[in-house]
Amino acid sequence: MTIYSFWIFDKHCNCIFDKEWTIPSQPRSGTTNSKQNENVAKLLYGLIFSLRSITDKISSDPVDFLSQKNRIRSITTGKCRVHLFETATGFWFALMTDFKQDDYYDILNHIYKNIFVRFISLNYISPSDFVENEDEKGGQGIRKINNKNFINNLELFLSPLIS
Amino acid sequence: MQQQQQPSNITRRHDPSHPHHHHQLTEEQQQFQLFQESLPKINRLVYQMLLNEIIPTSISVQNRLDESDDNSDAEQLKKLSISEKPVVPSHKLVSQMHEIKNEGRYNNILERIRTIGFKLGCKIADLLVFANNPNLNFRDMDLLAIMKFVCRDVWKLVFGKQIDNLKTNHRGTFYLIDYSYQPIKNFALNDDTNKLSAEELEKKELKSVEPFLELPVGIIKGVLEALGYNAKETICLATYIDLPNEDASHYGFSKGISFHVQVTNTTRQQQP
Amino acid sequence: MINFSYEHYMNLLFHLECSDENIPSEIARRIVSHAIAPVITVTSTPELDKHIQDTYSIDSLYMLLRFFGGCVSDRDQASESKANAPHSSSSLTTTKTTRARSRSNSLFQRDSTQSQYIRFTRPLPDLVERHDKNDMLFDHHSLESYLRQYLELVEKFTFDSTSHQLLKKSLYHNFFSLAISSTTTLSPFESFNHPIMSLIALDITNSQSYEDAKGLLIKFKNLHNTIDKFPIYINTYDMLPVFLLCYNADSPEEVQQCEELSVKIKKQLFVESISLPLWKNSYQTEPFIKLHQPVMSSLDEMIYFLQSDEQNTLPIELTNTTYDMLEKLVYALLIPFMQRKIAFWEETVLQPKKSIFHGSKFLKKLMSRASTSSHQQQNILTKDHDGNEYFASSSPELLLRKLADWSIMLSDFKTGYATYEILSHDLELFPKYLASCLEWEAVSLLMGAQNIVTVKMMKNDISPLIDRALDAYDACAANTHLSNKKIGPTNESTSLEPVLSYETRCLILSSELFLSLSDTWTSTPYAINYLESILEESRLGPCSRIMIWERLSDCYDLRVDPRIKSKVEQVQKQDNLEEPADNEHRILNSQDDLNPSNIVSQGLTRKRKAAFFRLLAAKMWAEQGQWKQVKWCLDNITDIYSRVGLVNRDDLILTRLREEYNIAVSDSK
Amino acid sequence: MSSSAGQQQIKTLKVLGEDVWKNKVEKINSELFTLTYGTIVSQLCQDYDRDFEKINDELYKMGYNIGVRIIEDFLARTALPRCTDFNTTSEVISKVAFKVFLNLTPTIANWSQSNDAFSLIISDNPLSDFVELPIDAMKSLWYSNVYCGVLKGALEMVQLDCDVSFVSDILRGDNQTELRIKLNKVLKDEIPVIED
Amino acid sequence: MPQYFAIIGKTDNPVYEAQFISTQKKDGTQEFPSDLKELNPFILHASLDIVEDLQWQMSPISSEGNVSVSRGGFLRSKNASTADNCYLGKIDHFYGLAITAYITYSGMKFVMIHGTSTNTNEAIDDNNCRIFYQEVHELYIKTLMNPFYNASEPITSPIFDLRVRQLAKKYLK
Repeated sequence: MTIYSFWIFDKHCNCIFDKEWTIPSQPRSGTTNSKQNENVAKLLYGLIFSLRSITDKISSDPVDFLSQKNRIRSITTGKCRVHLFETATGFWFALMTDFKQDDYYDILNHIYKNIFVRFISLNYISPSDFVENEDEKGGQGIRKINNKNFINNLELFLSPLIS
Repeated sequence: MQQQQQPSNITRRHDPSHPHHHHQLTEEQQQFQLFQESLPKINRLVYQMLLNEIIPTSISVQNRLDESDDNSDAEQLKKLSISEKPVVPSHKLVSQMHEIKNEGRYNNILERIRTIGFKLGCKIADLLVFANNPNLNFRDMDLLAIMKFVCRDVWKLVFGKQIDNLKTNHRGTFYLIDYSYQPIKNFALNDDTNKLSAEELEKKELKSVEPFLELPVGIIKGVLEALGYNAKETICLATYIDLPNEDASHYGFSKGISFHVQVTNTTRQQQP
Repeated sequence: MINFSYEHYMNLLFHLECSDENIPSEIARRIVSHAIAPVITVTSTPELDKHIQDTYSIDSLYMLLRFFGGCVSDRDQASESKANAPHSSSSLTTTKTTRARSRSNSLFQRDSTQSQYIRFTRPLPDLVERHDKNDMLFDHHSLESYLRQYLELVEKFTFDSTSHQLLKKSLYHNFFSLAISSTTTLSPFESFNHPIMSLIALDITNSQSYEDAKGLLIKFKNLHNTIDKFPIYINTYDMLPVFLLCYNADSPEEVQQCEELSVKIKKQLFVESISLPLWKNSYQTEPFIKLHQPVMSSLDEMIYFLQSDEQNTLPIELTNTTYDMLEKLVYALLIPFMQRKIAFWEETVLQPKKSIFHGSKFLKKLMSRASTSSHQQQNILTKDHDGNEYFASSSPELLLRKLADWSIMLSDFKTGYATYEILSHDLELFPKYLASCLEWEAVSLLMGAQNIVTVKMMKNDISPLIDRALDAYDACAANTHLSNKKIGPTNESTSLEPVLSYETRCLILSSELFLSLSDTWTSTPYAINYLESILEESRLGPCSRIMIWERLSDCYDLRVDPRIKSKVEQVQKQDNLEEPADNEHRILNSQDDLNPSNIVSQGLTRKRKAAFFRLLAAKMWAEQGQWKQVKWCLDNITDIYSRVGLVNRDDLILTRLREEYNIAVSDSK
Repeated sequence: MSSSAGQQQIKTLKVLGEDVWKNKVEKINSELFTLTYGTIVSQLCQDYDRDFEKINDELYKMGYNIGVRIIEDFLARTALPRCTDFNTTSEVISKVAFKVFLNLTPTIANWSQSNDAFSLIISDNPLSDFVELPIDAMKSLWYSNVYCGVLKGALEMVQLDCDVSFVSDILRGDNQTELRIKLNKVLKDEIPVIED
Repeated sequence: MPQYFAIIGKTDNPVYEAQFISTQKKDGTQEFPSDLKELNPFILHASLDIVEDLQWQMSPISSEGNVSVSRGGFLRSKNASTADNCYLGKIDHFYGLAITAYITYSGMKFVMIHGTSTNTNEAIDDNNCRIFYQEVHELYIKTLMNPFYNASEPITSPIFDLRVRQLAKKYLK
């Protein structure tokens, strides 16, 4: 199993973090928040956004209020699979892997709970919302998660999954 | 310096409740534990956030005080629109500390944080002592005993862990070393727009965290005051120290904290 | 420049210009030395007295010489630098000091043997006649009325602004000295007030001659036969007769007569003489100096002189001449005589006693136990004319007692202590004698130990001695009580008083000596304890009692832990140095010093207690209408109470006393 | 009372809240929390010279900043999705949020006719233990106003724009401590700006 | 027996004061005589010297003969149980009045003058007295926890006063 890349989008339609591994066996290889990925990010966001509006439409409201709506869990192509995790506060976590593994929900949940919440939400010298004004909303954001704790812990956690 | 010639580690060696030592708990200690457990509880996270929120709030208070100072005529007007003003996010308030040019303002903020810590320390000391904690042994009620009390009981209560190391010269100077001071253990500066060099980033990060260290400084002084050492005669400073395990600095806050406590008037301990 | 002296301090009310001086902490030991100083009787002839009266308007030779009691070397009458009344404001007038006496006076001398005090008294027959049959040491009624009169003078001489700290101490010590000393009381149980020298005076100008001298001497030697009810415990053989030849210095004949007479007296009567040029023409042209009352005298005399407005003066030269004579008298005659006697008694009474035991403690113990029964006949009391039983003057017990008493009079406290110690074993069965003996055993320790009295010594040696003495006094009181009951309905209280007067003396003396020790932290609780006993047991009058209350306050004030003593003293010194104009600063300063964070208040002092007892004293002074004292007490506690919210409310005593004082003062105006 | 949050759902939420509280959170003495909060309020009183309006506002802001962050921890722990209706929201706040954070379950009461506002009745408010308000504060200080800020901030993060405020407080001598939450509107999710 | 009770701060400032009057009719002295009433705060103030001495004493022997506790300095006591240390017992006396004291670790002094009863040899019930002090201490700590109360300010809360008086009624004769 191989992880190719990891993406975080916020409720302002911005990609606030991306990470791409170039050499699969080395967790520290590759690029973080790279300029080149900006377009990929936009495309990925658009893909998910479009699919979401479709899935929303094709399902009725749930009977049990606790169950998720008809959410996308993964998008699979012939070569890879994008695993998705969504929070009530509008964050999307996307993990692009090969298609050997069916479900990465627990992995993404762990990243949210133990890495994102800890090093972003509870980090008082980091923003919790990466938009500072109206101009940065709607996918026009310029701010990224780039603090070392977050990145290092993320890499540490994902390293056994690479290779 | 002569003072630091013979530092000795105290907490670990003598600490009865340290996890590495499997002590048989005395009946009293067991009872105390049961008693402690029976007390009403809340989520530690809530408490920690409240503690951390003291820092941005103190800055916000200073901002507002300065506003009304600058412009007292318009105060009435402002008062009306108080709630309409957008809330400044905590990290923004904290980052304002860099921009403060006025030293007095800066110090006022630190002093406010220290004062809250001080008041808290005073009351905590009373509360803890009253709780009749059998771990407290005030048999030789000297400065060392009080510092141990701070390291173990106060720190454990407020920050959920004990101080890692206590050093003293036995003449009124103490170093309380905490390698992972809980409130800031996850802190790392997020350079949103990626403009700073690594050095600049580190410098700015350490500067940003400094105000958070004033709270424990105040608490230490408060506890000492409550137990008989006048705050005017106590110097307490927090400084960054390197972590013993360099690797750890990549996954959490990059520095340990050393609280340097100096009690200038130790006359109460003066032997005949 | 005034040389602040012992006498200045004791009579501070008449030397108010000195009221900001300092006194050494061991002042009490000076006073005790003076209180037990050798007593000299003065016997004169009617001719001489008349002659003195005519020239100097002083009633008699005794009345003249009594002014010269005190520390001989201090020459305090002569060194009086002012001819003006003490309360006169013209203190700037330059006055002559008669002799430059740069050496320090007795007040500041380290070694107590350097200053010898003496006291003068009336002739022996007078003393015997006045002797109280109950053996009372002092009469508390007289003490009280003296105190009241003295307080009236205080009221008269001082202002609200008068610096009163030292004055109040002086007042207490004045009171204290009268309670522990008397020149007229002949106690059967101790010999401090027994005259040691008899000065027999002749007026050469009035041609008094060898025959007169011989007659007077024979009369003196026969006193025990001629006087009715002569006390069996007084022995004129233990008194040194000395002739005082008074002459006119301007007359060469008289000078020669003196010389011849003195030689003849010495040859034929074996008595020394000393001459005093009482008259001289040049005296009249000299400035006269006002004489102040001597510090120690009998209570009756003190009261008398306080009441009289009489102001006696003497020419400066005569004053100095008299001191010259006294120095000769004391150092050439009195002290050698006492030393000879002491040596003799040591050899004849003490040594035989000691030698039996061969210095072995075990044997000594054994023997002393045996001796109480086998040597019973030794300790036989003799009945006197009134049916009271006493040791006779020649009994070994009384001789040993004299040996001890005289030793400490000459500041040989070691011999004194050892002798009291030995004597106390012989007196087990005689509580009155035992009590006084134990008391003075303790006193000699306290007097002699200087600054090296340790906590252990106080606890193990001195305090038990005093407790035993007090127990013995109590036993006497109980005996008296019993015997009174047997006899019938006599007034109990008066018959208990004699013992009580001793007990009070013991308590007040012990307390004061404890206070003179350097480790006041340890010693003050004892002093407090003794003073409280006085309040519980003695029958002192109301003002006298308030004096004790105030002294309690002083005790607490002195209770300072040795660790911070120097710090406190420093602070006080600073306070003293500050100009009164700098008042505000001073208050701020002292506030700082008493700040609770300051070590001073960490249970290492008793300043609050001191203030409380001062307050009680103020309350009691108010009840006695002594408003000046009330004022001073209130002033004293203003500082400590001003910062204490607890005590400054309107419904509390402090406010009430202040109001009462204001009313009293405005009424009197 | 709306029916969509049925008894079964309420029970499920209750169990969830209790389970998280019991097994998934680190706890501390509530006294310490009380003490610390009290110290902050007392410092604000001093700084603002007893201008209680400003103090209320500062406490509210402080709460808001806590709310916007603490919601993430809440969601991560409970794994709850967005609520489908406001009734459910009220139950989640009472049975899960208050339980998980403060180990207490306020009573939900006083639903508005239009079902867009309700009250939380807080008994045993841990913030106000030992507190006795000075007389001058009785009329104008909302001692526990931090709660309002927290709820405001947290709800806003899940797209619920609400007004949160106190109606009464035992500390002021009222019968009960009542906190009112009124839903203004459900915020729309943002959509990407179409680029040229 | 009437009692006069006070809590004294570190600068000798009164934090709380109360006089407890005996309600038992058979007890002859229900209230302090007026001359004592105006003197009580002074007696209490004077005893603070002894309280502080015991507080900081280093040697176990008290030179004051009247101290009933011989365990020595409060903060240096070898006793295991900390709360027991706080109660100093009878520390002082003044003409038939007994003074007891209790001290908190933060240096607040609780002091009480026990009035004389007609039955003169009635001793202080140490146990009840101790419990009274300990419970007042708890009330004090609760007061201290009130954010609007600053340490060493006078306690004006009527609730505190009421509770202290209830405790006095319960534990003090």
